[in-house]
Amino acid sequence: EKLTVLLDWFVNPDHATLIIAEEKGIFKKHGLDVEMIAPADPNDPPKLVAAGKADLAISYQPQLHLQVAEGLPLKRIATLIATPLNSLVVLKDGPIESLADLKGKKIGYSIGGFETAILKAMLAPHNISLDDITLINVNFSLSPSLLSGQVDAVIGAFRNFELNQMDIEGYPGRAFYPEEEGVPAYDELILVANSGKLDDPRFKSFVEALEEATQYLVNHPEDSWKLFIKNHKELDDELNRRAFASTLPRFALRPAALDAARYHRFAAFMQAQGLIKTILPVHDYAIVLQ
Amino acid sequence: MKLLRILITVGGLILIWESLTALLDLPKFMLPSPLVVAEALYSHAGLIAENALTTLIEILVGLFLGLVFGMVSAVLISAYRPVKQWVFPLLIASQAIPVFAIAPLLVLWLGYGLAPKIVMSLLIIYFPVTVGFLDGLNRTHPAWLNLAALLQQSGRRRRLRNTLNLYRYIKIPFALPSLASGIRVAAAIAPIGAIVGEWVGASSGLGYLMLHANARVQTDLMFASLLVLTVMALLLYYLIDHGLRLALPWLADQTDLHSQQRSL
Amino acid sequence: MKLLRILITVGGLILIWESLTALLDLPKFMLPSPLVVAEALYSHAGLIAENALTTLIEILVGLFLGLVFGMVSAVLISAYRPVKQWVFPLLIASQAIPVFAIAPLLVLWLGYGLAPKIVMSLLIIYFPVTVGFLDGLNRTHPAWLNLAALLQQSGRRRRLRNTLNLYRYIKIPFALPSLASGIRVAAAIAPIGAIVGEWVGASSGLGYLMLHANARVQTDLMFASLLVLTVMALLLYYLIDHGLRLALPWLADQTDLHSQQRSL
Amino acid sequence: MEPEDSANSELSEPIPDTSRDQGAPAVGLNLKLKELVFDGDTILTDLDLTLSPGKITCLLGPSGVGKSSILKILASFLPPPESSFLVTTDGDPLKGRISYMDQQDLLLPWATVLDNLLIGDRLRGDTPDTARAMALLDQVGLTKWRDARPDALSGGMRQRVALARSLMEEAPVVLMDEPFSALDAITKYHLQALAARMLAGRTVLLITHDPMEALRLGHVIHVLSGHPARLSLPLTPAGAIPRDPSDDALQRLYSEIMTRLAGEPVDA
Amino acid sequence: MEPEDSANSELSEPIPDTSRDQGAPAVGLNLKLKELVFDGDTILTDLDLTLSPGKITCLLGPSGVGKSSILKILASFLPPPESSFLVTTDGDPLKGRISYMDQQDLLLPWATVLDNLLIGDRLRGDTPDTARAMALLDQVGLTKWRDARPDALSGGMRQRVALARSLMEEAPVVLMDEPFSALDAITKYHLQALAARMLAGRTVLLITHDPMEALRLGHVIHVLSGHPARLSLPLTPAGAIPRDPSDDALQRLYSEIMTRLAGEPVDA
Ligand SMILES: Nc1ncnc2c1ncn2[C@@H]1O[C@H](COP(=O)(O)OP(=O)(O)OP(=O)(O)O)[C@@H](O)[C@H]1O
Ligand SMILES: Nc1ncnc2c1ncn2[C@@H]1O[C@H](COP(=O)(O)OP(=O)(O)OP(=O)(O)O)[C@@H](O)[C@H]1O
Ligand SMILES: [Mg+2]
Ligand SMILES: [Mg+2]
Repeated sequence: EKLTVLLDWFVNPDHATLIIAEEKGIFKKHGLDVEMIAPADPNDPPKLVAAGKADLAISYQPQLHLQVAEGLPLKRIATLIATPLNSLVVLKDGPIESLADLKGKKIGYSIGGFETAILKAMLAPHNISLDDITLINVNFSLSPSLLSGQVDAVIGAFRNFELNQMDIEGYPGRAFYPEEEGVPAYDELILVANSGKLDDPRFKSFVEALEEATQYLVNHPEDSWKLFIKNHKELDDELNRRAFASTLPRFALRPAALDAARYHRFAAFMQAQGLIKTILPVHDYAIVLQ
Repeated sequence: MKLLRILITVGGLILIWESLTALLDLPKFMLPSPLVVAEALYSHAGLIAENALTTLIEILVGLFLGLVFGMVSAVLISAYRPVKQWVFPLLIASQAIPVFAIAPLLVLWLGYGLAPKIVMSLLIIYFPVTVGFLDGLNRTHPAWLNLAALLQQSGRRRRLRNTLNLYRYIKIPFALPSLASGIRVAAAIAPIGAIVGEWVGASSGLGYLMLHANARVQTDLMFASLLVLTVMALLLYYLIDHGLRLALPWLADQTDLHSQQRSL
Repeated sequence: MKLLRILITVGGLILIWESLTALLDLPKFMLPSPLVVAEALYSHAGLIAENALTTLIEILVGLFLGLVFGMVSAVLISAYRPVKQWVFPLLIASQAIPVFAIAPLLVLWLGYGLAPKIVMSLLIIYFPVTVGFLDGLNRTHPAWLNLAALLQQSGRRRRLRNTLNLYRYIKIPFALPSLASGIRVAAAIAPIGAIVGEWVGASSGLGYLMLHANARVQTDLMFASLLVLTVMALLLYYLIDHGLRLALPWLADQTDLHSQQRSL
Repeated sequence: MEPEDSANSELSEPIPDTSRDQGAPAVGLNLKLKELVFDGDTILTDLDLTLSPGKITCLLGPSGVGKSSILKILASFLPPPESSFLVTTDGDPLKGRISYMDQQDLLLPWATVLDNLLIGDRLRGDTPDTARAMALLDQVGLTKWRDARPDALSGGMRQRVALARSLMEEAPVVLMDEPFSALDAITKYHLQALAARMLAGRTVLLITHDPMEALRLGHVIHVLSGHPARLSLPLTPAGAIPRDPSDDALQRLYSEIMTRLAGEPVDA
Repeated sequence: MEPEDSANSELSEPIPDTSRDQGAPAVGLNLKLKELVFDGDTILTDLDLTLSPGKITCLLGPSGVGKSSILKILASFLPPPESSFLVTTDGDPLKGRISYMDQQDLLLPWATVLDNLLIGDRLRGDTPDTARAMALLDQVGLTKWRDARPDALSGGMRQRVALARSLMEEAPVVLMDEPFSALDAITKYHLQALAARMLAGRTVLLITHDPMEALRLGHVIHVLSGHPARLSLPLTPAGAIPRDPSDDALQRLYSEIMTRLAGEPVDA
């Protein structure tokens, strides 16, 4: 039986471990037949899992807090990328040198539901409130909107991806990292499953396969790159090569492991920002598969 | 009477919707019950109203421009053979390129204000209006055209003036019913342009609000916005439909007579 | 001849496009030059073809279903007053709710795969077909309806059979030109449905490809996909237009005669 | 002989008559209208029109006097005005027993001439009686045009098709609105004879502007004139129809009709 | 007096004549058609039709013989067949000097009766001559209907509007296709007189099916008959028009016309 895994977005170096597990036959070794589907909207996959239309989905930790607060039956079962990737990016040669310069500026974002919270936290120390800036949903045209000068900064840009992209286009960017600007650290990419189906034995095998793939990736970055582009020729370009390298240090080496305190801390942050009403016990939405 | 009927329809729908959510025990994120939506509508009234205004303006301006451009294009295309031969394929192509496939680019070119949404409504509305009107203009029966040409020949030879008069007094009146048909379609699809525009880049509007609600799994707010959008679109449609009926009395007459006769 | 004209148009456009990018020195992410696009088209040919196939199937199935449902609805709405009174507002509402505002929900209900995209094309295509045809059906001149009613009265009284025959032999033939107009609009906007569907939830198709290319700032790939989509849509439109002309010879005749006469 | 001319030839073989109600007694009718008002303008008052069973009643009158309106009320194309009565001699409703030919030809523009004749059968779901249609086409001289669309016909040819279509129907009551108005004298003469033969035994109301036509075909002739219009006493020329119009007795009636048309109505 | 009847009254005040080319010499014309073919079927051969300047030429012929087609060729509504010649007596082209009345009325359905009359002026961008239009409406007895839409008119009333519209134009050449066919005898009589008066000095081709009409109005009468059709030698009744149809000399010509119509064409 096929295990359907919804990616968070199109295939990119963030998914390297999954691709390698597939190409290297690690999934097969664990008795898994995995089908990976890239969605068009990153907000869909968890909902589809909650609705029972897919087995696993890649999502973001902040989203998970929002979703369980809204009653979606989801649980995190593994971590893909254990640090935030999200960052606030401006043009390196532009007028913004510090976050304090953002007052009265336009900030583009791709709606994920929690950008305002992160921005609020990042800007508060500089005495800037959300009313002092203009937020513009630019959907997924993050770097183009910045490059074309339609916005002064973007939030939601991935430091491993958008930064490289801008550099290649000849407009290098400057990133401000949320975890350095007052936002608690969190897991950028996690795997969620429907909380009613946690006894599916394939999930555990899947997480094990993931760990194996991560080890291979860390040990053999060159070969991993070749495996990565083997069946995704369209990814074989400068951008992905550089993004691949930038992403390498960020993969969770122990995908199954859960730092409950970290989750709790972030939930508290979300509550303080008014995004969720109550702080649920961590084990209601994140577990380590036994 | 008509209002009553609409109210009953709406009531029935809500009932079906309610019982659907109740019977299937659907979770809120799949389909919130009408009550929950009503609640969201009430508690977020200000927010929704504010965003609805943005969208309304986008729709109205887009509709207006779409109608004007559509009608002018149809007349030009029908009046000048070269225009038709060279421009018409472009027109189709402009449709074939789904506006919102280039929407992200439009936003890059035009910024994140009203402009790209209006351009998108315009692009979407433009086509049905043009095709409808053009069809009507081309269908004018030749006998009338012949007669008109004859009548004009005895005047001084002023090509442009004659063409204008031909359109004003013969072709356009003949094509009005087809134009009306096109305008009806346009009115119904006008909201699409605005919403797509908001989707690819905006800082307010119902589409923007829906995206937010969707991302935060606030399905109730999303449905509330959707409801407001639908009501807005329905009102727009019926207003325009009504206006068209008033503007084309000789067609209305026909239908009235007809229904009178059938009722025998 | 016609082909030549189209080629010239296309050639001209490409030239303008090229000089635009060259003159304004636009960066690739704002507008790639045609050459770059051609290159992308060539190097990603396989990928594009694969995704184009998905989209084509979605469009064709959506168009087919949209036409069938649209035509059936129009006939039902025009034939049964109650249907019109109760259902028509719903129909407008279904349009007013921009399909892709509910697209995320459609994906939730129907999952990934062809189904939601086809539903979306269908929703988009359905309306112009229905409105066009309905308009035509309602515009049948009462004199003919009266005559038909009289002719039928002398037969045995079989209501359904009579209604069917009335539609088959009188109302539908009269409404065909309007239906054709609706079908033309539908053919032109059919790709929108498929693309929107792909945009909201898909794992293949040209819309999906474009979205991803856009996000990756592979503007060249995006334009290449767009080009393929446009060509596909144009072909579809012209095929359908041609088919309609063949199917309605008495209208074609009129136009021919007309142009003959005008050429005097 | 050219097809165009066959209408001009005396008929040898009659139209096969496949009438369902052959031999059924003809139905007469009486229409009483207190007044007919359009847009606040009274067109007719106190009309009392009787169609005798099996007879041809001709109705003449100035343009716009209300003749076609009466026909349309009989055919229920117009709602009967208030306090109007329509009774048939056999008491059954008129509905379903009428054949009608409009003042406009009402040909279906997309259908061929033959299909236009067969539309009645088709609409009723009966087997199209192609044989009868072809025979009628022959009678009206349009055999050659069976596959032409109405667009390609001259005005008179269209009228002949419409005439043939109304003759396709075998209804006991036939309403005809100026059926020969677009025809030349010779064709008209022959088609009048055809109509007289085919309408024998049926109850017919025939509107015409040609007094000679009324005298040739009418068992009863009414003139409607004045404003509001009133119906004249019936004129009943003697002799079997079709009559010879050069008859002297008819000449006298002709003047009589003209006098009445000119506006001195003789009250009914 | 009721408005309906005003067409029936002898005219006292003439239509104000604002003709631009008043006094300009009338233009005659000659049309030669080798043959006229529709869909491979030869309708006419060797037609040689002359319209004498300032005269009314009447054309009769069986239904479908090609009368309207000739008219349409003159009006350039139909492309002139190959090897056809059209010459005018003054050598200038005919274009722009024609007024035309179709066999169908071709009224604009959305326009009022008055607007239908003014359409020529409007199309040319001239000031609409409302006074003339109202005077003409009075002549055809439709003053009361000036604001009615064609829908609300009877067949004969529509034809009168179309007639009035063609009389609105002051073109030196007038082409009329059965202009009185839907009118009763009395109205027709009066409108023929109106037409005779208003068309005096203009070159007219009038198609009709009524030999009496041709005898009343025609300076020259042609009959077109046969298949393919050929034009008869012209008949030229004596006396000023409109003639009195009860004249005995006309009765003889009447039989002559009927004979030719019946299909024994006298070659031109
Ligand atoms: N568009 C057309 N296509 C084919 N045939 C045509 C067309 N128009 C006219 N005809 C044919 O040409 C012939 C002459 O037509 P026309 O209208 O000139 O007749 P007419 O003499 O005016 O007859 P009527 O007295 O009935 O009006 C007819 O046989 C008709 O079928
Ligand atoms: N739909 C309508 N609305 C308003 N008035 C109408 C309508 N139909 C007919 N009339 C009026 O009714 C009167 C009678 O019309 P009708 O068609 O019965 O005349 P008719 O006697 O048949 O004339 P004709 O000999 O010209 O055909 C006319 O004055 C006409 O204007
Ligand atoms: Mg009448
Ligand atoms: Mg004719």
